[in-house]
Amino acid sequence: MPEIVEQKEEFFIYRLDDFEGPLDLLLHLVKEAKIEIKNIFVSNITEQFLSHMEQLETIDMEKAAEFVDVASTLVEIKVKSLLPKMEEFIIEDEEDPKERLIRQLEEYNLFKEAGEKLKQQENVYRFYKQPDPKVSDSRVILKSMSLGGLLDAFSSMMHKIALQKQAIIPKTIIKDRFTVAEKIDQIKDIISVKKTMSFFELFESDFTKSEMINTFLALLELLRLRVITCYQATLFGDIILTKTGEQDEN
Amino acid sequence: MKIERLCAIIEAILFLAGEPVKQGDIMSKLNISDKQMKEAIDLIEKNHSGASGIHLLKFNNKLQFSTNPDVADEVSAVLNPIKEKELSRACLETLAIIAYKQPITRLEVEQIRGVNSEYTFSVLSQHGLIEVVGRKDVIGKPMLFGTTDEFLKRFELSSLEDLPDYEKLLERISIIENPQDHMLYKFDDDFELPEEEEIPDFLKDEIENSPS
Amino acid sequence: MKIERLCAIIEAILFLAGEPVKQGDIMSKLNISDKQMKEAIDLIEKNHSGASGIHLLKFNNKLQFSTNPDVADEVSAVLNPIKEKELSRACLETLAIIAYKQPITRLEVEQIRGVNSEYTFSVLSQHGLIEVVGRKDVIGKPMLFGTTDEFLKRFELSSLEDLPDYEKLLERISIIENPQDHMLYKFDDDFELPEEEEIPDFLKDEIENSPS
Repeated sequence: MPEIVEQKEEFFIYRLDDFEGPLDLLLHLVKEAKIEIKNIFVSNITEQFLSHMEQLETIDMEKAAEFVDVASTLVEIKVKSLLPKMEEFIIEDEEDPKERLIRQLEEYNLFKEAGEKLKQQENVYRFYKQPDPKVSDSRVILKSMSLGGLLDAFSSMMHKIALQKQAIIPKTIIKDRFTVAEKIDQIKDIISVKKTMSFFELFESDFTKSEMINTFLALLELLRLRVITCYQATLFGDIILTKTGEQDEN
Repeated sequence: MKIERLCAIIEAILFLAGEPVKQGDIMSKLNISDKQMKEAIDLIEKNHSGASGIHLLKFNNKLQFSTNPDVADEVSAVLNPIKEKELSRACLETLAIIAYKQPITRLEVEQIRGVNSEYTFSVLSQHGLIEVVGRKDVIGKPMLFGTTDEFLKRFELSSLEDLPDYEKLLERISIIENPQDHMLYKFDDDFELPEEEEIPDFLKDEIENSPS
Repeated sequence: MKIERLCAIIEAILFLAGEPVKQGDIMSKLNISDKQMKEAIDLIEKNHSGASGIHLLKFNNKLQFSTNPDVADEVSAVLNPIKEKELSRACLETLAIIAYKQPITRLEVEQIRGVNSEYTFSVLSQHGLIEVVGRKDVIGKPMLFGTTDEFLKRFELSSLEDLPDYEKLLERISIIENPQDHMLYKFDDDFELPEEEEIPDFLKDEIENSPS
């Protein structure tokens, strides 16, 4: 209930901002006076409404505008009732403001009552459980599968494996029998005994390409170190290797 | 399927879901007939109402479990759940207008209430009691509002038809809003509009013979 | 407090919490004696066990409601949306090996496929296509896997013998696994295994007449 601010003669004064708009106030006045809504214009309710408007300064602009709107309608109705009736001014199509206000008030009253009935049904004492975390998880279901698909996968896998097995069959990588260092030692050993020898003698028939390369690299190394000297008589002919120093003795 | 098993399944579903579950979903996914479903719901309701700690709510063809409101204080003492405050008069008024007249724009509500309703709309939206249900096909395409399942639950309604004096109120509103349509009649409170199909006998011939 | 009311309160609390609630918390916050609590729990357990959809779990002085595991499939059918997925090629491969070579350990499958197959095994298990059928009597007792009835159903087979060219495929696998035993073949890079159905004409009689 709105707070009673002040008691004045035959009616109470209520603070405007206790009301949800002008219709609320008007309806309240009607109920206080225990009259029918349609009788508001033959009662002193409209005067009471207008007298409340004196408090307008204290409420915000938006609310004030709503109150002034209804107040102006009330004043308009009052003025019309005081003027002598002039039939020619009545425009047929336009609804009588008095009728309109009464209708508006009646409709508002209906919903106000409905709101009160709803209030009796309002229940804020129920609590609801949070959904279980598993609830919205989707179930993964396998699409229909065919045996053909299974066998395709299987045979192509077997093919793949066959190819892999083949790739795995080791390509024999034969370890070099001698490294460059070993060849150097070997040549040095031979030359220290034979003093002079043919380059071709250094190779055996089963020598691999890399062994030949290693032997040649060893030879170059020995030349650089001046352990041996060489002499080639013809192009692409044999190379005669001589231990350094031995030549002069001969 | 045995009715007891169906009850157990539905109980388990509602317990896990927490949220409202459509009856239709349960029926279609489990291949349950309307009759079986109704029977199961009746049985579950019998066990989950009154003094039971868990209550069955039925609204808008959905089912949900909630705690028994009678034990709210004790439950709060132990678990401290979030408690909703009761709605203000202004909110209830606005909510009533939206409930009975949905779908409705904010402007239309404001015309009935004679007051700006932006704040009450935002409160009701925040509480999940109203929601935008479409746009009105007029200039500016204003949003149309309607009530939610949350609204039905909070006001213990199983559907909008359950609103207090639903039919009667809608009829009275229609009379107030369109007096010209009703001028010829003198209304009593329990007057009912005739169905459209009903044409008085003495008029039938005239109507049928008149050029359309 | 009446025992029925206490039961309703505890039911509501367990429902709302969803998770385990300490008995001590309920007793202290509601000022309940050990005896009352025990009595209430016994009563709740009576109503929430066996065929009921919601079961009471008691462990470690805590209470919890959970769903009846007997109805898990139906509950999941309603609450968990279906997402269709195809089996990956890797899964199909693994499945085929298991199907033809069961019972087989994961290591053996991995030796054939040449890749770690932990993930594909877990996927196949999840979908109920393979299962543990025993343990191999070697060091570590590794699990032996085989296909399930679900596998037969999925691939529309009435038994494992229905798998096409069972004997022939087995033979082929052994060829691939032990190439030294079958050095007759020389593989070229573009060698392709013949389709299962293709049997050279001159071999047909031999195969058909050979004892299986």
